[in-house]
Amino acid sequence: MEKKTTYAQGILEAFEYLLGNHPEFFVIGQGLWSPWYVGSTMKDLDIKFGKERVIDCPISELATTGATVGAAICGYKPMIVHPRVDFMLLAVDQIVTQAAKWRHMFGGNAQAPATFRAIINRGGEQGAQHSQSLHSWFAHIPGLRVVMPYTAKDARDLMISSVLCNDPVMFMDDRWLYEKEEILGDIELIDLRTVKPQRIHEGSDVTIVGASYASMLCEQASDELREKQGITADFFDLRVLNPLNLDEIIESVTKTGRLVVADGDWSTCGIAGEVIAAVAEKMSFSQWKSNPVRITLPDAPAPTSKNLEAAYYLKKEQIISAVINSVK
Amino acid sequence: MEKKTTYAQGILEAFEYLLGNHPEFFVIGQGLWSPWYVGSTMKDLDIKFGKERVIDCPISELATTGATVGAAICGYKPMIVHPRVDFMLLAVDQIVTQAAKWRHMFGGNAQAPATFRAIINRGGEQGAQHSQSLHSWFAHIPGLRVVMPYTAKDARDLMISSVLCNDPVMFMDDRWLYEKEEILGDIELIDLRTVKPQRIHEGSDVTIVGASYASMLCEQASDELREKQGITADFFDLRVLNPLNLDEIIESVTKTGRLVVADGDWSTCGIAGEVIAAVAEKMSFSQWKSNPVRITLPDAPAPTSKNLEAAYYLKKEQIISAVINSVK
Amino acid sequence: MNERLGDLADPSKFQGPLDISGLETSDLIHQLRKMVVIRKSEEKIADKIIDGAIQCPCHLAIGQEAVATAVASCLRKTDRVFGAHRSHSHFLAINEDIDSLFAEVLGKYDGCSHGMGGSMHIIDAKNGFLGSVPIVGATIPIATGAGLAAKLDKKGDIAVSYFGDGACEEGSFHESLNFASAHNLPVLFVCENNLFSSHLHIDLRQPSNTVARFAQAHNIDHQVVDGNDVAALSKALQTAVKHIRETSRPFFLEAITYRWRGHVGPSEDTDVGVKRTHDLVEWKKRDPIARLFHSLKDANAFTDADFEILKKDTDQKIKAAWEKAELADFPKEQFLLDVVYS
Amino acid sequence: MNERLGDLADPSKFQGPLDISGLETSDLIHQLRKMVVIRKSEEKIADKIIDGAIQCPCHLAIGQEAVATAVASCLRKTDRVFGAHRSHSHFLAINEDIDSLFAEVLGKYDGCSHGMGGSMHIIDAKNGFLGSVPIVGATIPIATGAGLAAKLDKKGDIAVSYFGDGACEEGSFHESLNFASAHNLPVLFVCENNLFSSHLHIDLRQPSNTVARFAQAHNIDHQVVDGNDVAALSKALQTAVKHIRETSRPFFLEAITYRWRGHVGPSEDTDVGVKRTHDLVEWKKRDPIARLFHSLKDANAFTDADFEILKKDTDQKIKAAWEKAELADFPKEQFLLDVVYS
Ligand SMILES: Cc1ncc(C[n+]2csc(CCOP(=O)(O)OP(=O)(O)O)c2C)c(N)n1
Ligand SMILES: Cc1ncc(C[n+]2csc(CCOP(=O)(O)OP(=O)(O)O)c2C)c(N)n1
Ligand SMILES: [Mg+2]
Ligand SMILES: [Mg+2]
Repeated sequence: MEKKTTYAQGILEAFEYLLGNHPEFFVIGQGLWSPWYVGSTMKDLDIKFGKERVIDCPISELATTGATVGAAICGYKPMIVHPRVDFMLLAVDQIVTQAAKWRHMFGGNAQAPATFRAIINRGGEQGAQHSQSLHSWFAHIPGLRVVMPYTAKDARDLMISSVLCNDPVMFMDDRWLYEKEEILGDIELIDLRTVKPQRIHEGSDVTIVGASYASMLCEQASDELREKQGITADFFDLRVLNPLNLDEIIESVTKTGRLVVADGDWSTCGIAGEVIAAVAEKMSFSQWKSNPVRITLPDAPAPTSKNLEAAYYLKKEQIISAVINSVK
Repeated sequence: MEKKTTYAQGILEAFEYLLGNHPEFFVIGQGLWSPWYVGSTMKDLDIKFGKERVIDCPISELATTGATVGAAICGYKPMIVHPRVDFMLLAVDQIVTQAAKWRHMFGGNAQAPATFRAIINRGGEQGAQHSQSLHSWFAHIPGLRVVMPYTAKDARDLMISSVLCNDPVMFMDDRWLYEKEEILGDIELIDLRTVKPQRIHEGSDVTIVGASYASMLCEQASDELREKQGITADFFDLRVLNPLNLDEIIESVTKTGRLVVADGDWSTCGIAGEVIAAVAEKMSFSQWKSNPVRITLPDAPAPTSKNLEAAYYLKKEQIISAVINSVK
Repeated sequence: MNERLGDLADPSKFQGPLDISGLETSDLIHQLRKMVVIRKSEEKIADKIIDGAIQCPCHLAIGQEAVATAVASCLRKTDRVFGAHRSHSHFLAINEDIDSLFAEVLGKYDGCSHGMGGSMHIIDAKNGFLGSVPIVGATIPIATGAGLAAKLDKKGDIAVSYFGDGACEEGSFHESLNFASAHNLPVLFVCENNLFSSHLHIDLRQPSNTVARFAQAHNIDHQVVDGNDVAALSKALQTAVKHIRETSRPFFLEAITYRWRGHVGPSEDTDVGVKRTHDLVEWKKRDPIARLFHSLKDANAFTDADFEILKKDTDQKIKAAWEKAELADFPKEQFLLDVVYS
Repeated sequence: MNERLGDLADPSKFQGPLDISGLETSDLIHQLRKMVVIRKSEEKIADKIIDGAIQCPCHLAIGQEAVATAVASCLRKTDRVFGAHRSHSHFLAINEDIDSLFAEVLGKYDGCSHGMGGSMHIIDAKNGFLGSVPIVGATIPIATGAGLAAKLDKKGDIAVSYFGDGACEEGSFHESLNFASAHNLPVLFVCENNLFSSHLHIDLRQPSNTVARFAQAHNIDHQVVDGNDVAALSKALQTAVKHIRETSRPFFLEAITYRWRGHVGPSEDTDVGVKRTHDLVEWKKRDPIARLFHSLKDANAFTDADFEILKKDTDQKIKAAWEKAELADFPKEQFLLDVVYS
C-alpha cells in the first residue's frame, strides 16, 4: 500500500519543493525558527534551506507583510506566514489596499505576487481573539485570489500554485485539518487560474457545498447520508473562494433542486450566503425543490469554555439534519 | 414652507446635539481642526465646543481608534472620525478584534460603546485607494452594529442613536449624499436596537432593496418605474446592516415574488448577496416569480479616469432595467 | 547609539538583597505576600495544565511577579489598568482574587469573565483592572484612551499599560507613545522586558536589548529598572505615578526581568536555545521573592517563620480556591448569544 | 530630550547661496535643470487644475524639488524607489518623463499607469521608480521589502523610501525602521519634513519638530539637512548611499523643507493658520532653485542667459507634453477588468 501523507506534511512538502526549486521563493513569518510555532508544517526548513530564505521576524505584522509585498514587486515570489488570521488583521492595508490593487492601479505595469499564508487556529479554549477565519472578507476583494485547501493534495499542490501565481494570493490552511491523511501522488503543477471547485461526491438528491474544514464535515455527512439514509449528494469543495467559479455548482443544483452550504464562519455576508445568492440569481427559479440552507457559526464571537465551544463550532450532524429536512 | 436640511447639515446638527447635551460624548479624528477636511459636517465644532472635546490628532489610525475604544471602556461615548474608509483599515484590529468582542469576551462585565464614523469618499478620479466602502466586511462581524444612513433624517437621528448606544457602532456616511435635502422635524431619540430597514415606497410588482447612496438610486429608479412604466415597487432602505432584520423584506418578496438589490460595493460576499441569500433561505421557494438580481460594482478596484469611473459606479438605469427584466 | 542594558541583562548580577531604605516595611511585606500569592497561584495553574484540568492557553509570569506588585502598590481603585496575554500577575496584584482567576481558567461562570475569556481575557473592573487581551500591542492604545478619559475626568487618575519587549515591535506601541506625549495623557507605560518574545531573544528582533530608547524618542520621561527588585521598582514608580498625576504627562518604565516558564504553558522552554538553558539557572537566583524576603529578614522585619506561615496560608487559600473553582458551573449555552450586544 | 530643529526650521535663515565646494558642477547644473523641470511641470499642473482640465487630486511639491533631484543623482537604474502621495518630483527626478506624467494626471492611456492611477499612483518601473501610492506610510514597508530583495540579490542595489513628517506617526514607519535595522536591509529612508501634515503643524502632532530621533532610537545612522540646499543634500546622500551599498545597513535622511502650495491642489492653503501666511513668504526666499542658481552664477558656472534658456526650453517641452497629453486617448472600458489579475 502506498504511504499516506497528512495535510501538514503536504504543506511541508510544498515548502521543500519551492525552496528547492525556486530561488525566487522565500518565506518570512513569526515563529519560523521556532521548534513549535507553526506546527509541523515548516519543520527544520530554516536549517535545511538557511535562515536567509526562511526568515523569522519581529512582531510587526504590518511591516513584515508590506515587506513581503515589496519583495514581490521586485521580482520575488515570497510568502508571509501569519500563524493566526487574527494577527494578520493588523496587515489588512497591505493585503487589500496595496497588493490586491497594485497591478490595477498601475495599469498592468507592475504586479505584487505575494502569498499571504494565514493559519486558521481556533478551538482549544483560546477564545474570541484566537479563532477568526474571515475568509469571506478576503473573497470580497477583487484582485486577491483566495485559496482554502481541504484535501492534503490541495494543501500541497495549491500552495505551490499560489506561490507561483503572478497575483497576490491569500492561502488559508486550517489546523483542524493537519492530521487528515491521504495517499498523494507526485506533485502536480497547476496554474492557479484554472482551479475551480471540485466535485468530491456525485449524487442526485441534494447539492452540498463546503470549504476547508467545513468540507470535511460535509464529506462525513455525505458519507453518512448515503450509507444510512440512502440520500446521495453532489458534494463540492470550493477550494478557490475568489475569483469564485460556481458554474458546476449551479448546474448541480439545477439537477438536484436542493442546496446545503456549510461554512465555518459567520453567516452575514459570508461565503455560504454567497453561494446561495449566486445560485438563486443564475439558476432558473423554478428548479428549486426546497429552500437552500446554510450552516454557519452562531452570530457571536468565539467563546472559551469547552461546553460553549462544543455548541459554537460546526458539527456534521447539523449538515445531516439540514439535508434530511431539505429532502423530506 | 419648512426649511430643508441637507444630509451634511443633519450630521452637523447631530454633533451639536451630542456635544451640547452629552458630556460623555467627545470626538476625535484627523482633520477636525481643519477648515475643509470632513466637508461641512463638522464645521466650527472645535471653536464652539472646544478643542478638548473636538480633537484633531496625528496620522495614527490604529492608536487613535484604540484610544477611542479605551475611552469608551472607561465610561465615555466617544466617536472617532475616519475621513475615508480606506484609512480606517489600518485600525481594523481595534474595531473588529477589540471593540466588537469586548463585551462578549469579558462575559458582559465590560463594554466598549465607541462609534466609528467612516466616511465613504470616492469618485472624482481619486482611484483605487480612495474609494472603498467595505460595509459588508463590518456587517460580517457579530458584536459590531453597522449603520448606513440614506436619508438626512437618519444621518442625524441614527448618528445620535449610534453614539448613545451601549455597543460599538460602525456609522458610515457617504459624501455623495451630503447635498440630499429634506424637511426634517425635531430630533427623534431612537434606541438603535429597535431600528430596522425602512419601507420608503409601497408597491406590489417588485421588491427593491438598497442602502446608503445605492438607496438614492433605488428611490429614483422606483419613481421612474412607477411614472414611466407603471411598475410599483416595495422599496426598502436597509439603514442597519448588522444585526440585519430582514423580516419585512422577506414578507415583501413573498408578496411580490421579485427582488432587486443594489449595493455600491463588490458583489462576492457582499450585503446584496446577503439579502438574496436570506430571502432564498426563509421565503417559501415556490413564491419566486423571477430570479433575484443584484446590482453591484464590477469585480475590479476603482479606476481613476473619468470615463472608467462612469462605467464603474452604480447607475439608476441598471436598477431600472433589472426591474423591467424581472417583471417582464 | 546602540545603547544596551549592560549588567541588568546579565543574570549573574543583581542576585543579592535589595536596598529597602526609605521604603515602608509594611508595604514591602504586603508586596511579598502578593508575590507569593501570584507565584503559587501560577504554579498551581502550571500543575493543573500538566494534569489536563486546564485547557486554555496560559502564559505564566513566574519570576516576573515584582513588577505587578510594585505597580499595584502605587495605584488607587479609580486608576485604569490594562494587561496583555501574560497578565495573571497584573490581575492578582490588584486584588488577589484567586477564586475568580481559577474559575476563569477553567471556563466557569464564576470566573472574572464568566468563563468567556479564559486565561487570556481577564478583568476586575471594580478594582481598576479593566481588562487584558492576547493580541500583542492591542491594549496599549486602549490604555492610552483610558488616559485620555482620565484627563477629561480631571480627577488625577491615571491609566496603566502593561506590555512586553515584543510588543514594542508593533506599530500600535509607537503610535500610542506619540499620541500620549503630544496630547499630554496621564499614562504609565510599563514594559516588562523579559528579553524574549516567544522563542526569539530580543537581539534577534531589535537592534538593541533595551526599549526605553523609544520613550526617549517620543520625549517621554523614563527609567530602566531591575524588574526583580521590588524596592527599586517601588521607588521609581512612586515618583513616576506622582509625576503623572500632577503633570498629566506620560511616563515609561522599563523593568528588566525574565520568565522562568515557557512562552505558553508550564514547561521551561529550554528548547529555544542553549543560552536560555544556562541563563535560566542564573535568573532563578535573581528571584524577586527570595531577594525581598532576605532583605526584610536582614532588616529584622520578617522572619523565616513568618515566611513559612505566609507560604502555608497561601497554599491553603489556593487549595480552597481551586476546589471551589472545580465545583463551579459552566456558563449556560444561551449565554453565548446573551452577551454579544447590550 | 526634546531636541528641536533650531535654525533649520526658521525660514528666515538659510536664504543665501550654497556651499558647492567639492561637488561636480556638471551634476549641479543637471540638478538645476531637473528642479526647473519639476517646478514648471507642477506649475502647469496647478494651472490646469484651476482650469478644470485636471480632476484627480494632485499634491504638489513646489518648493521641495531639491530633495528629489539630490536623491536621484545618487541612484542607478537597478535601485528601487518608492514614493507616496506627493511624488511628482520623485518621479520626474528619475527620468524627467513629463509626457507620461501629464497623460496620467489626465487619466489617459499614454500615462505612466495607463490612466488607472492619476497623480497619486505613478510609476516608472524600467528606471527604478517602482511606484507611489497615497495611503500614508504604506510604501515604507514596501520599500523595506524592496531592500530585502536587493539584499538577497547581492548586487549592491538599494531601496529608497520617500515619506513625510506626518508618515512618521504611522505604525508602519516604526515597524519598518526596526525591521530594516534588525535585519540589515539596504534602505535609504528619506523624510521630507515640511513641518505640516495637511493642515496641522508638526508641533500639534508630535512632541518635537524633528523626526531623526526615530532613526536614533532604531539605531540607524542618520543626518538632518537643509532640504532646500542641493549641495548639502548631495554631499550627505553621496556618503549615505555609498555606506548603504557597502554595509547593507539602512540610513535615514531628514530633509527640512516646506511646500509652497496647499496640502492638495493649487492654492496656497494660507487658511490653515496665520503662521503659515507669514512663513510662506520667508520660505519662498529659501528657494532651492534660486539658491542653487546664484551659487553656480557666483562660481561662474552658469549665467543669467543660461538660466533664461533653461527656463524657456523647459516651457516649450512642457507645452508640447501638455498638448500631446490632451490629445491622447482614455483607456478603453474593457481595460477596467483586464488588469485585475494576471
Ligand atoms: C498581534 C499578535 N502577533 C503575534 C502574537 C503571538 N504572540 C503572543 S505573545 C507573543 C510574544 C510577545 O512578547 P512580549 O511582548 O515580549 O511578551 P512576553 O510574552 O515576553 O511576556 C507573541 C508573538 C499575538 N498574540 N498577537
Ligand atoms: C493612512 C492615511 N491616513 C490619512 C491620509 C490622509 N492624508 C493624505 S496626505 C496626508 C498628510 C501627510 O503628511 P506628510 O506625511 O507630512 O506628507 P506631506 O503631505 O507633508 O508631503 C494625510 C493626512 C492618508 N492618505 N492615508
Ligand atoms: Mg517579552
Ligand atoms: Mg509633511
